[in-house]
Amino acid sequence: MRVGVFVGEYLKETGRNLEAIAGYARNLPDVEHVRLLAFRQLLDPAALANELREEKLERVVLAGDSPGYFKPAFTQALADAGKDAREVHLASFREHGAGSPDSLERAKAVIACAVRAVPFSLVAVPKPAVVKHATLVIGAGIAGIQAALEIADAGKKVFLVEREPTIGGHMAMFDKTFPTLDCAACILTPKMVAVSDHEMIELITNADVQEVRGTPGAYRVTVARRARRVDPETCTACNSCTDVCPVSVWSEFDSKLSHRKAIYIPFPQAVPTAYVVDPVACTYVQSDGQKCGVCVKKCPLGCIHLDEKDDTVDIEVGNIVIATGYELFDARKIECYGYGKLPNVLTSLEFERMTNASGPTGGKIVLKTRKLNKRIKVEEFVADPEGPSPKSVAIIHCVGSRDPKYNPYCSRVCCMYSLKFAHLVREKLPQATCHEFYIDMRAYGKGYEEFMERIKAEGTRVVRGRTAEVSEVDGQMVLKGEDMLRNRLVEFPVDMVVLAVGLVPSPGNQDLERQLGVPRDSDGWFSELDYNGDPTYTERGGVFVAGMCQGPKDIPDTVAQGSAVAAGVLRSISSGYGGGDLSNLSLSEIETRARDLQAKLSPAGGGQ
Amino acid sequence: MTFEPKIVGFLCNWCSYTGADLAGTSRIHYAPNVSVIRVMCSARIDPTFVLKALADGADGVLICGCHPGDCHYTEGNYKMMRRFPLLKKLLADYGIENDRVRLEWVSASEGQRFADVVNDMTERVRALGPSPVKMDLATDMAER
Amino acid sequence: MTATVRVNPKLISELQSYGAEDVQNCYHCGNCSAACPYSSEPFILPRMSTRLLQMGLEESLRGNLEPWLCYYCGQCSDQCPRDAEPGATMMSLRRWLTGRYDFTGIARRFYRSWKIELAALIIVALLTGAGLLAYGFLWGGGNLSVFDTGGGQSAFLPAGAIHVVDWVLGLMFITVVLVNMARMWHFTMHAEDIPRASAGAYLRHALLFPLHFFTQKRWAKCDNNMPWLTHLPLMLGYLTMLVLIMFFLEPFQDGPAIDWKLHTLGYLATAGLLVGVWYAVRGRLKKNVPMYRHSHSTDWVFVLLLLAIVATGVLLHVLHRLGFGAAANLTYVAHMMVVVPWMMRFPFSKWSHMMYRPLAMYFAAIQTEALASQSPQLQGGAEDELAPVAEAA
Amino acid sequence: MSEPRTGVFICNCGTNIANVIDVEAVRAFALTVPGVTVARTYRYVCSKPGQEMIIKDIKEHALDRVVVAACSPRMHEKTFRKACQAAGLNPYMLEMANIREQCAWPHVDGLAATEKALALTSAAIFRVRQQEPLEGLTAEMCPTTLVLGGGIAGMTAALELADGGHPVVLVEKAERLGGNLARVDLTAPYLDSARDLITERITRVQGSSKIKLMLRSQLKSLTGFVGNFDAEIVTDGGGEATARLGNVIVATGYKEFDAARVTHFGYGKLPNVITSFELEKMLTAGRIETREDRKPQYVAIIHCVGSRSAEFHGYCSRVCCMTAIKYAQEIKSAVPSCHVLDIYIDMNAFGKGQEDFYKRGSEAKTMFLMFGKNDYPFIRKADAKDDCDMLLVMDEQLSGKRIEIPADLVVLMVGMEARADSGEVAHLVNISRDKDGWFIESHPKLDPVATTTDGIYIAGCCAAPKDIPDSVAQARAAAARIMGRIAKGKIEIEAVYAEVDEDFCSGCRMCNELCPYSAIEYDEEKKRSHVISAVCKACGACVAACPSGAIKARHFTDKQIFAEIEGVLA
Repeated sequence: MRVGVFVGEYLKETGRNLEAIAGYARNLPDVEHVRLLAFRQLLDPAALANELREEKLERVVLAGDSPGYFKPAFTQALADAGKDAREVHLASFREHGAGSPDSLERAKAVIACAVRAVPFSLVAVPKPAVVKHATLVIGAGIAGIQAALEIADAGKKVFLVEREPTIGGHMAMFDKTFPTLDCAACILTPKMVAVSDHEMIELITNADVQEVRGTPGAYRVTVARRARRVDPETCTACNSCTDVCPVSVWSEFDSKLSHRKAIYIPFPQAVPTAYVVDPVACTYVQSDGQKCGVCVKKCPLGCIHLDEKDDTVDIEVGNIVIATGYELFDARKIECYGYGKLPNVLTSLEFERMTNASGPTGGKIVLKTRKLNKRIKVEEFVADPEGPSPKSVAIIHCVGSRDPKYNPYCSRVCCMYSLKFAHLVREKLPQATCHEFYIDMRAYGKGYEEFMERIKAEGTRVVRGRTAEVSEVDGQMVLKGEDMLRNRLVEFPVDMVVLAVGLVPSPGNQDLERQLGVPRDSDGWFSELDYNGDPTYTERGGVFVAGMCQGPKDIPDTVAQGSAVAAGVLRSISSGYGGGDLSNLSLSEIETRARDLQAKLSPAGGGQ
Repeated sequence: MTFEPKIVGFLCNWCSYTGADLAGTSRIHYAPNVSVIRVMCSARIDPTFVLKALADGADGVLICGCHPGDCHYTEGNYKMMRRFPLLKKLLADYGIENDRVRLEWVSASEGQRFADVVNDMTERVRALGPSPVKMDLATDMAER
Repeated sequence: MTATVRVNPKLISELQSYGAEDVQNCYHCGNCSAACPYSSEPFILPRMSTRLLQMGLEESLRGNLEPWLCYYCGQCSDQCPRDAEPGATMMSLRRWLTGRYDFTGIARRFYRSWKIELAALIIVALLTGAGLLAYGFLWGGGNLSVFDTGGGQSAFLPAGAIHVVDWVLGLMFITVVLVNMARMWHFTMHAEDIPRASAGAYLRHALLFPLHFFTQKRWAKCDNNMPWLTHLPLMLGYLTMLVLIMFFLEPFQDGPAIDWKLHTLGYLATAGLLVGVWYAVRGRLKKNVPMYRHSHSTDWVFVLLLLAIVATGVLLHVLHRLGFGAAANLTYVAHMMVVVPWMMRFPFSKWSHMMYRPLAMYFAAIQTEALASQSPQLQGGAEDELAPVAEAA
Repeated sequence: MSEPRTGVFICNCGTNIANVIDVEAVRAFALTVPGVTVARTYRYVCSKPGQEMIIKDIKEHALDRVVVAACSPRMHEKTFRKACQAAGLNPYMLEMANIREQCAWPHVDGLAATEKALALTSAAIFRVRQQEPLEGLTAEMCPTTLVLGGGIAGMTAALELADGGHPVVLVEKAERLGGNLARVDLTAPYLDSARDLITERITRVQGSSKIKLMLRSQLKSLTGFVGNFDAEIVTDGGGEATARLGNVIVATGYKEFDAARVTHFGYGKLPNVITSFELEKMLTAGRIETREDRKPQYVAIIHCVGSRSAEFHGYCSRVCCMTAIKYAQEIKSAVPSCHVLDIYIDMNAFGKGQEDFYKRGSEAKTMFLMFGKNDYPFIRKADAKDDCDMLLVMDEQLSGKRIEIPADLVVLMVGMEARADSGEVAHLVNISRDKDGWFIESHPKLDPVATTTDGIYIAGCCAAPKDIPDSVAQARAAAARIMGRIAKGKIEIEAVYAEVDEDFCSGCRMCNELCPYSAIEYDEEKKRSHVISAVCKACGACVAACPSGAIKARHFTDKQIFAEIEGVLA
C-alpha cells in the first residue's frame, strides 16, 4: 500500500524540527511521498486529489500538533481520487505526549504507528514496574479530598498535602451550590471529617511540595512544612488564645471582608480543627520572642509553641495526584470595572462569603461602609452586618474570561454561580432589582438550564451584553452596557456590582511543573495525556491530574475526576504499571510493536 | 382564628420522601400542617397506622408513594393501591369523611407536586373542620 | 418587525478589499457599543454595523448612517475581546459607502485595486503635463511663462485662462459629488424602516451641515482630542487654499512682489496643511493609535498626493517670488500634474468624506427626531431598565 | 425497661434552620419530654466539633439514645450513626428529625414552622425510645463486575477494572462495540481521531483475558444484593447465561433525538435536511453533497434541535455546540467554496480549548446567527430564481432583523435523550430516573457515579449528556469505587430487614409470593416461612400483609411507628 505523509502544524507554530520528522517518515516502509505543509496552510481538495493520483497514494498520514484540521480536505481528496476515503490517518503530536517541540523521538514514534494505521495509544503501553503502594495527593480541595478518600477506602496509604492550614479549598468558602442550592458546608464538611478520621490518610497541612525525585512507581518527595505553632492534637479550638491576641489582620478566608487575629482558625469547621499562628502578623514571632506571647499564657492546654520551627518531611510514594485547584482572576487588571477603587464592586468570592451564613455578615447582603480601624488609625471599608442593603445589584459575567487580553478561555462555572447569586439576592432582598450581564449563557449541566429558567422567572433581568464600564458619579455607581437583544444602550445607577471573575491556575503550578515534569498548556493549566482518552493521566508516568488544576470545572466534574484518578492509582498498584509512562520505551520497540499489531487490525482501523 | 388541621403524612423513602426533600431544597413553600413519617415503601403502611393517627387526634392522613410502575421495590405501591379502597370503606363506616385520608403518587423529582398536594389537602381538611371521631376510634383501637 | 431580508455570506469577503479584515471575529459581547463615545440611541455603533456586515445585509448597510458618525477614536478596538477591530470595520464601511454613493462606479474600482487607481492618476498627471508643455511650445511660441510678470509682456496662461480650466474641472467634479450626495440622501433617508421626515425637520436641522462641515465638533467627544486638533488646521487650510485659488488667483500669478493681505492667509493655510499632513504621515508610519493601524492604499495616496501638492506649491511660490521665472514655470507644470489628478480624484475617494460626514450628522439628527416621535420609548433612554421586575407567580 | 437517657441535638445549619425556626424553643421543649437527658443547639452539628460534642455527651451523660434535629436523614443519617458508633453507642439508637428540608426551608411563617419542628422532634424522641440496638451482617464481595453498555464509558470502565486484575462481564446490546462514538470521525475541540480512540479501546477489550464480552446480549434479570448479585443475560438467538456479580456499572449511553419530531424542520420530507450524524457520515466518506449529488454552496447548521426547548427537552445536550463548530470548519476545508451558516441560541464553548475552537470557527468565516429560545427558524423550499435549494426564515436576535437564509443542505444538531429502554434498565437494576429519563445519581455533586441502590453505579451519558472526557472520567470514577470495595473484601449489610417470628407464623405462605425479591422461603418441615436477611430489601410489604402479624420490620416496627405517630400528635 503506497502511503503519503504530510507534515504541518495548525494550532500554533512551535518551531519543532519538521524537516527531521519528515526525513524520518521518508525511510518508513510503504512511504512513497512526503511533503511539508505550511502553518495553517489552506488546502484545495481538487489539487490534493491530483497530487494523490500522480503519486498513486492509497493512504494518507497527516502529522502535526493537531493534524485533524487538515483531514477533511484529504478525505475529500481521496474520495475525489476514487480511493478509500477512510484511509486518512492522524499522527497527532499534541494528543500523544509529543506536544513540546523537542520531543522529536515521540513524534517519530507517533508517525511510525499512523503509517501502519495502528492507534499510537494501542502500541505505546508502558512496561511493568514496581509501584509503591503509598500515594501523594497535592492539594486538599474537593478534588484532592475525593481522590484521597477513594484511595484510602481501598486500604492504600495516602499522604494529603495542603498549602493552607485547613483542608476544604474553595468549596469550603461557598454558601450554596448550584443548581440544587444545597449548602456547600453540609455536603463538604462530613468529607473533611472523614479525611481527618481516616486511618489510611496522613494529613500534612500548611505545607508545600519542595522536591520530587525518583521514577514512576517510586517517587521520593520532600514536603516543606510551615510551623503551625499550635499542636493540632491537643488544641480543642476553645478560642481563649484568639480572645487575647492583640493583632488583627484581614481574614483571607473571608476574602478580606472581615478581620482575624494573628492566632486564628480559618473557619469553625476547619480540619484539622486547630488554631494556627500567622507568623507575619504575630508580634512574638516578628520580635523574635521579645514582645507579646500572651496567647501562650492564656492557653489552658499549653498547646501553643510560638517558637516552633518550619521542618520538612520525606515520603516515598508510587503515584502522585495533582489537585492544586485554582485562584481567582485579579479583577484590578480590568480598570473600567473599578474593582479596588469602588468599595461596593465585589468579586464573586467576596459576595460568596457575604451571603454565607457563617460569613462575616452572617449571610446578610450589605453595602460596605466606612469604619475607623482603631489599631492602624485609618478609615477602611468594611462589610458591617448592620450596614445598609443594596437596592439594585448588577452581576457582570466573563470578568477576565473569554478575552485574550486576560484569559482566552471560558471559566465554565461563572454563568451558573452568577445565576445562583441572582437567586440569593432575590431571596434575601425581594425589593432589590437584580441584573445579569452575560455574553453567552452557558447552562450546560444536569438541571442547569432549568435553573436558569427559574432564576429568570424569579424576576432577575438577564441582559445579553458585556458591561463596558462601572463608574461613580457623585457618590452613585453607574453602569454602562448594551442590552443587545432589545437593541438598547443601558446606563443606570446600581448600589452593588458583583464581578463574576474567572479562574486562573494557582501560582504554585509553575514550581510543580518543574518538579514533576508535567507540562502545562498556554493558559497555565496542567496538560492531560490525552484530551479524550486519558483526561486524568499526564505525560509523566505515575503522576495524575484531578479537578480544576487541569482546567475550570464544576463540582460534579471535579469530583468525578477526583475518583477517576483513584482508579488509575489503584490500577497501577495492583497491576504494577506506572500509569501512562512511556519514558522507558524506545522508538525501535514501538516500531516493532506497531508492525506486530498492524497484522491484527483491519485496514480501515477496525473502528466499525 | 382559622382552624389549623394536624395532618400526618406517611411517605415512602425512595420517591415521595425524596420529593418532599426536593421541595425543601428548591425552597418551594407549602402549608406547614403535614408532619411526615418516613417508611421504606408505601406497601409498609399498615391500615392500623392510619387508624392510630386518626385516633390520636390527626385531622387527616396523607399517604404518598412512587408513581405506579416506579416503585423502588418494583410493585409495593400497587399493594398499597389495592389495600386503600378497603381502608376507605372501613373509614367510611367510622364516619370519617372521604377527604381526610388520601393516597397520592409523588416521585423523587416532583417537589412542586408534593407542595401542591399538601396545600390542597390542608385546604380540604380545614374546610371539614376538626376530626369528629377521635374518641370512639380510640376505644376500638384499645380492643384491637 | 420589518420585512424579511436575505443574508449574504459573500459580502464579508467583498468588504475585505475595503479593509475589513477581522470583522468575522466579532462574537457580539456588546463591549464596543457601550464603550463608544459616539454611540447613542438610536445609533448603536459600532456593533450594529458590524452585525449587518457579518450578515451581509447590503440594503441595510447602504442606508446606514452609523459609519459616518464614527471618528475612529479606537476605544472599541482597544476593548474588543476578540480582535475584531470594530474601528477598522467602520472605516472600511465608510470606504464601501463612498463607493456605493458614487454613481460612476470609479470609486469602487479605486478602492478595490490600488493598481487601477495609481494607473489612472499617472495617466491624468502625464496628460496634464504633456498638455501644458505642448501648449507652451506650440502655441506659446516656446514661452512657458505662466506668471503675469507684469511689464506688459503677458503669459500664455493668464490667470483668467486658468480660472476657466479650474472652474470647469471644479464644477464637473462638484456635480458628481452633488449627485452622489443626492444618492446618499436617497439611500439613507428613504430606507425602509426609517420613517419619512417632514420638510420642516429638514429645515430645523439645516444648520448642522455647515456646523459639522467646518468644525467636526463631534470628534471632540473622543477622550483623546489630538486627532481632531490636528485634522482641524488641515481641512481649514485646505478650504482656504481652495477659496484663494478659485477666486483670488490673480495676485498669486502677479509677482514677484508679495501681496501681504492675501499671502498671509496663504501662508497660514499652508502651515495648517503641513501640520495636518505631517501628523497623518507620522501616525500612519508609527501605527501607535488604532486609527492609523490599518491604513488602506487609498489613504496613502490621499496623504502623499496632498504632501506633493503642498511641497510643489511651496517650492513654486518660493521660486516665483525670488524671481526664478523659468524654474517657477516648470515647477508650476509639476504642481499642476499633481493638482489635476487630485481634483479628479475628489468625488471618488476619502476626499468626499468632507461632504458625506456633515451630511450624515444632519440626516442623523432628522432620523433621531423622526424615530423618537414614532416610538416614544426611545426618548426615555434606558430608565425602564430600572423598574423592578414583577415577581413571577 | 429502665428510663431511657436521650440526648437531643438541634442544628442551626448556619442560619439555614435558625433563621426560620426558634431552635432554642425546640431545645427547651425537648428538655420537657420525659427521657431526655440533654438537649443542645449547635451551628453545624455535622461538622467535626459538632460530632465531637455528641460523642462527648454520650460518654459524659451515659446517653443510650440520640436524636438529631437537622437536615434530611438522607443527607447525614450515616454521619451521625458513625458518631454514635465512635462513642460506643449502637448506630441504630439514633433518630433524626428532618427540620430543614421539610420544615425550615419550605415554610416561611416562623411560628408555624417552629410548631412543626416541635412535632417532628417529639416524634423522633418518642420513636427512638422504642428503637433497639441492631447488628448488621457482613457478606462476601464477589470481585466480578457487570458493565452494561460497550460504548466509550462502558469499555473504559471495563478496561480499568480488568487492568486492575478484576474480572468483568461486558454486555452490549448491539452486534459491535463502540456505541455512539463509533459513528464519529473527529472530535472537538482538537479534531483528534475518535476512530483511533475507539479502535484502541475495542482492541484492548477484545484482547483482555479478564473481560467476558457478550455482544448482541442484554440483562434479563438481576437478583441479590451488593457483592452478591445474580444476573441472567440473554443473547439474541436464544443464548442464556448467568453470572455471579459483586457490582454493576450502568453505561447504557444515550439515543439521538428524533429530528422528525420537530415537524416544521421537515426532516424526512425535505431531502436535504439531514441530522448531524448523517453529515458525520458524509464527512467520513468524503462526499459532502446534496441528494442531487451537487456540492452545496450554502450549508445551514441549526443548534439545539430537541434541546433547550419547551416542547421537547428542557435541558442542554452539552456537546452539540462544539460539534457544530467542528462541522463548520470541516465543511469549509472539504468544500472551500461553500458558505456555512451556524444558527444557535447560546454558544456553549465552556471546556478546555473550546473558546479557542469557537474563535477558529469565526475565522473560517462561518456566519453565526442567533435565534431565540423556542423561536426556531422554519424551512421552506426556495423558488426557481434563488441560487439555493431551501430558505430558512427566522428572527435574528443580534440584529433584530427578520432574515431569510439560503441553504442547499440543512444540518440539524440533534440533542441527546434517554434511551427508550432506560426505564426497563432502571427497573432491572433497581435505580430511579429523573423526569427526562436520565438515571439519578445518589448525590448530584459529591456522589455523581453511585446510585441509591448499593452496588449499582452509573457512568457516561446515561446519567445526563456529557462529552468524551467527562464520560471517561466518570467511567474511571465508577471503576475506582468498585476497586475500592473489592479491595476491602467483605461488605457490611444494613441491619434493616424483615424477620419472621416463627411462633406466630401460620405458614399461610402469603408473604412468599408477595416478596418482590423472593427473599422469603418456606420451610416444608417446620411449615413456617423465614426471611433470607441478606436478600431482603426491607420494603416491609410482607409486614403489613401478614395476617397473623408474625413478620417484624427491623427498625420500622409497628411499635416504633406508633410511637412516632404519638409523638407527632403529642
